[in-house]
Amino acid sequence: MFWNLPFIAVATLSLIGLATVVTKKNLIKIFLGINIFEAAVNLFLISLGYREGGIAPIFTSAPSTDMVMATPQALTLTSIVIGVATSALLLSFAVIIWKKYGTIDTDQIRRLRE
Amino acid sequence: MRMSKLVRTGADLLYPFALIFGLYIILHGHLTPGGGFQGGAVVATGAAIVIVAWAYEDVAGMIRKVTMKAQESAGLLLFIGTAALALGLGYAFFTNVLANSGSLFGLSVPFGPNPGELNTAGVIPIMNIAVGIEVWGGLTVILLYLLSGLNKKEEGS
Amino acid sequence: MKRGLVVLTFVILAGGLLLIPALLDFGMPAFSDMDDYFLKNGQEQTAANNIVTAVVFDYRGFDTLGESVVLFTAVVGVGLMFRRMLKEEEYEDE
Amino acid sequence: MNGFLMTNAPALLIMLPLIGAFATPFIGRVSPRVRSAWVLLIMTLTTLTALLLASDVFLNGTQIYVFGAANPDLAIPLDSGGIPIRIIFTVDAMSALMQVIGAITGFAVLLYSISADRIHSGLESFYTLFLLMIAGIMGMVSTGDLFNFFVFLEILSISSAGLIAYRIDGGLAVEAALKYFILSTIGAMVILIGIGIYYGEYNALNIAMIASRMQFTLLDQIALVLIIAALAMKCGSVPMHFWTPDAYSMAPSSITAMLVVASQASLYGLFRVVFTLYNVTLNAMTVGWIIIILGVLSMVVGVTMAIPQKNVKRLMAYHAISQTGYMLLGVGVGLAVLGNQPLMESFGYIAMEGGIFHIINHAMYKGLLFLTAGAIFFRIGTYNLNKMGGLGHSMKYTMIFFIIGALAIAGIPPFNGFASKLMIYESVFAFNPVLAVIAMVVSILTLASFVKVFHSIFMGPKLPEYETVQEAPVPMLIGMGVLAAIVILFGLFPQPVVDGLIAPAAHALADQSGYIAAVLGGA
Repeated sequence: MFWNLPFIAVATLSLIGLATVVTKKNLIKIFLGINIFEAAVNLFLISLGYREGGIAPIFTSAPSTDMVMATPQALTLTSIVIGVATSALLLSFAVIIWKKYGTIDTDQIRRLRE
Repeated sequence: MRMSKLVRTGADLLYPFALIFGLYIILHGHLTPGGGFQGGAVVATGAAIVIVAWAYEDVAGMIRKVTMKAQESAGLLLFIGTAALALGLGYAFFTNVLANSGSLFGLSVPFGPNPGELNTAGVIPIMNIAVGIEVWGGLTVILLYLLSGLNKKEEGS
Repeated sequence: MKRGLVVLTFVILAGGLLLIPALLDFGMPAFSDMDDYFLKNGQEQTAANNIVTAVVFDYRGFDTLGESVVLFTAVVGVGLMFRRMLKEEEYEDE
Repeated sequence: MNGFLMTNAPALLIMLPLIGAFATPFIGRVSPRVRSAWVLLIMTLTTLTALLLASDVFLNGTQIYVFGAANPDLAIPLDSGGIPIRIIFTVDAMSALMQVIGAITGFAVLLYSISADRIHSGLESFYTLFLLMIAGIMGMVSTGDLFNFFVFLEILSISSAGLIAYRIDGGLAVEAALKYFILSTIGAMVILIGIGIYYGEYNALNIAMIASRMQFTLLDQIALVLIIAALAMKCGSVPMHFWTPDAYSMAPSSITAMLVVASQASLYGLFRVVFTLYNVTLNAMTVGWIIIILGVLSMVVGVTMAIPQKNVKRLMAYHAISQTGYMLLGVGVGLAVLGNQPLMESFGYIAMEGGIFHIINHAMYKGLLFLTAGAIFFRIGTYNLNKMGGLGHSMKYTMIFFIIGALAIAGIPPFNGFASKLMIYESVFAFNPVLAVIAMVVSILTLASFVKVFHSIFMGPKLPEYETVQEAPVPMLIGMGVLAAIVILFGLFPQPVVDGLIAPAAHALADQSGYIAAVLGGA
């Protein structure tokens, strides 16, 4: 199924991202794993809208009217902005943790365990 | 941490270009690829370059958190206000009341490829501008906050 | 025990995700009526050449409001994290 | 004017808290008093809108609202060939019920919070996030569009994460928020994969549209598993429950009470996906049993973990997991017999009604319990049960409210917990007696646990270090009183509530074709 390469890339990327989240101990690396997973989901959404031979759905000086679907691109845009917002809040949490605990190693961020 | 004079001058020179390019993307969102989010992100990147090149103390004077926050809220209020405009005219929330109306951004467009006309698309350009203002303020203020948070640690330790 | 659970979830998830490329055909969507409607009527209804923008701000404008609100929420949250704390707020709870 | 309100109520329900949130940072600069008044005004208006909309829905049936259309009632444009193209809010009886829960709890919690959180800094941001949380809950429960659901889910998780970390607390609160936020981000992304699968298969995002095209292929099964797993995690059901005690115990008490409602909004999403999106196309017995097993595990694990806890809020959080199990159990039994009309009539609907009634009851009494824990913390500054004692002498009203909440959660007769638990016992007994016995045992353990907590907080001689402790401030008592009054009212007169609110909600949830017809017209 060579023509399904984008979907295979989606599966691989999400597994890489999730594996990073599960196995890594450094908070920043965990956030990178989440970002990779988000990228995989965005790639999945955008590949859903592709139609063979289609061009971007913009009519300004368009060479043809055979266009790909527009909704997935809008959804991806929304999802990207949500990802940015998520990363910002996660990073600020990491900064506070670093300031208060002096570490960003998840093995040592265990003070809540009772 | 202040970078070398070369980097600082370069950043200052780049900033207006980033600003103008971002504003172009915002304003032409309904005609070419781009829009409020993308343009706002470009402008915020310009601000980020300046923030990286200069020290936090210098930037805090140039780009103020309070103004950026106010700008963000103002953008959002403009956005929701544009959307609520339709409610006042008796349509549903988010109706594009200005499209094809002949007034502001109100020229109509026939189906098919065309060279593009700026004065079209109704409320979409207004919303693009609103979102652009919001993203500009929002991303910049996030950067400033993170930077100020990191700075405090250095003072303390 | 916990490790095993994580691995088990992971294997199930991997299986599910790898089934997607086997079942969905890239470039040949089964239905496309909603997007055909946007492409056909979007230009006349919203007077915007860029159909993605028309979808983002007109047909699905409410999502975009939600998305801006997400960014606003994140900014407020980040601001809350780096606020100046009062003295009496600093307590350690057992 | 009245017509305008009626037509646009679903949009106003989201708009009001959003506008309130955007303006709060500005208004907060004037003075704290003005800010409190503003937030209270917005919350009152939102509550009134929710009640108005709910009354409309319960009287006139499902309301839809099409964003961006010239006419908000016209779901399908005339030239589109029968497909909805815009975002549609579909408010049926179940959504209206959840809106009422969110609005009433939000209102009571806000009254409490204005007095309880007074001493903190950054309150403009606190109330901004509070209003955004309300907007997120309202959006999640009223939307009829899957991607819109995801967007509101993200608004809810980001604002909740910010609020959980609010007290910072030497990093402990941030740690809890981090745990919650990483899990909910991954959960939301998994949900988005599921939504993408639906989109790729059916080229639709509207729930009614997907439901009408649903074929239950292998891909749909994958999507179902992904979405159930993610939403079960977000509502704190057992295999992924470990964020719950941390987040609930580290958040300010007022926010913890809202987090209960937030997790129920995720529960609503789970029920909506299973019942409205799939309904009889899925193998109801299998999925029903999966949900029942999740529920039973949550009940048992929650209550056994709760008993040895030393921190009163952690203890209550484990009880919250256990009570979520009851809702899953009730609705799961309803799902297991879905499609089998005689069984549905004999006990299926009652089980679903019991589960749904438990949602509203749980929001009320668990909110009340968390608020009493917050009131105690407000006066003595600790959650540790070993350090408490003898507070019954000085905090009489708080003690009374605690007793009401504790008896309600344990399912003792004159309170609302009994009414819903009785419905669950009866119907589950008809389905499978073992499950009913487990549910009763868990209830007894809950009672035992709360008797112990009550004893160590309020009984005994007055401790010397709490000599000067006073009763909680009046606004906090009013906030708790609102919830306590509802707990007692629902407990004394369960039948009108069940007939008027719960039964329509349960039937609306089970009735997929009614939901589709409300959006797509015809059937």
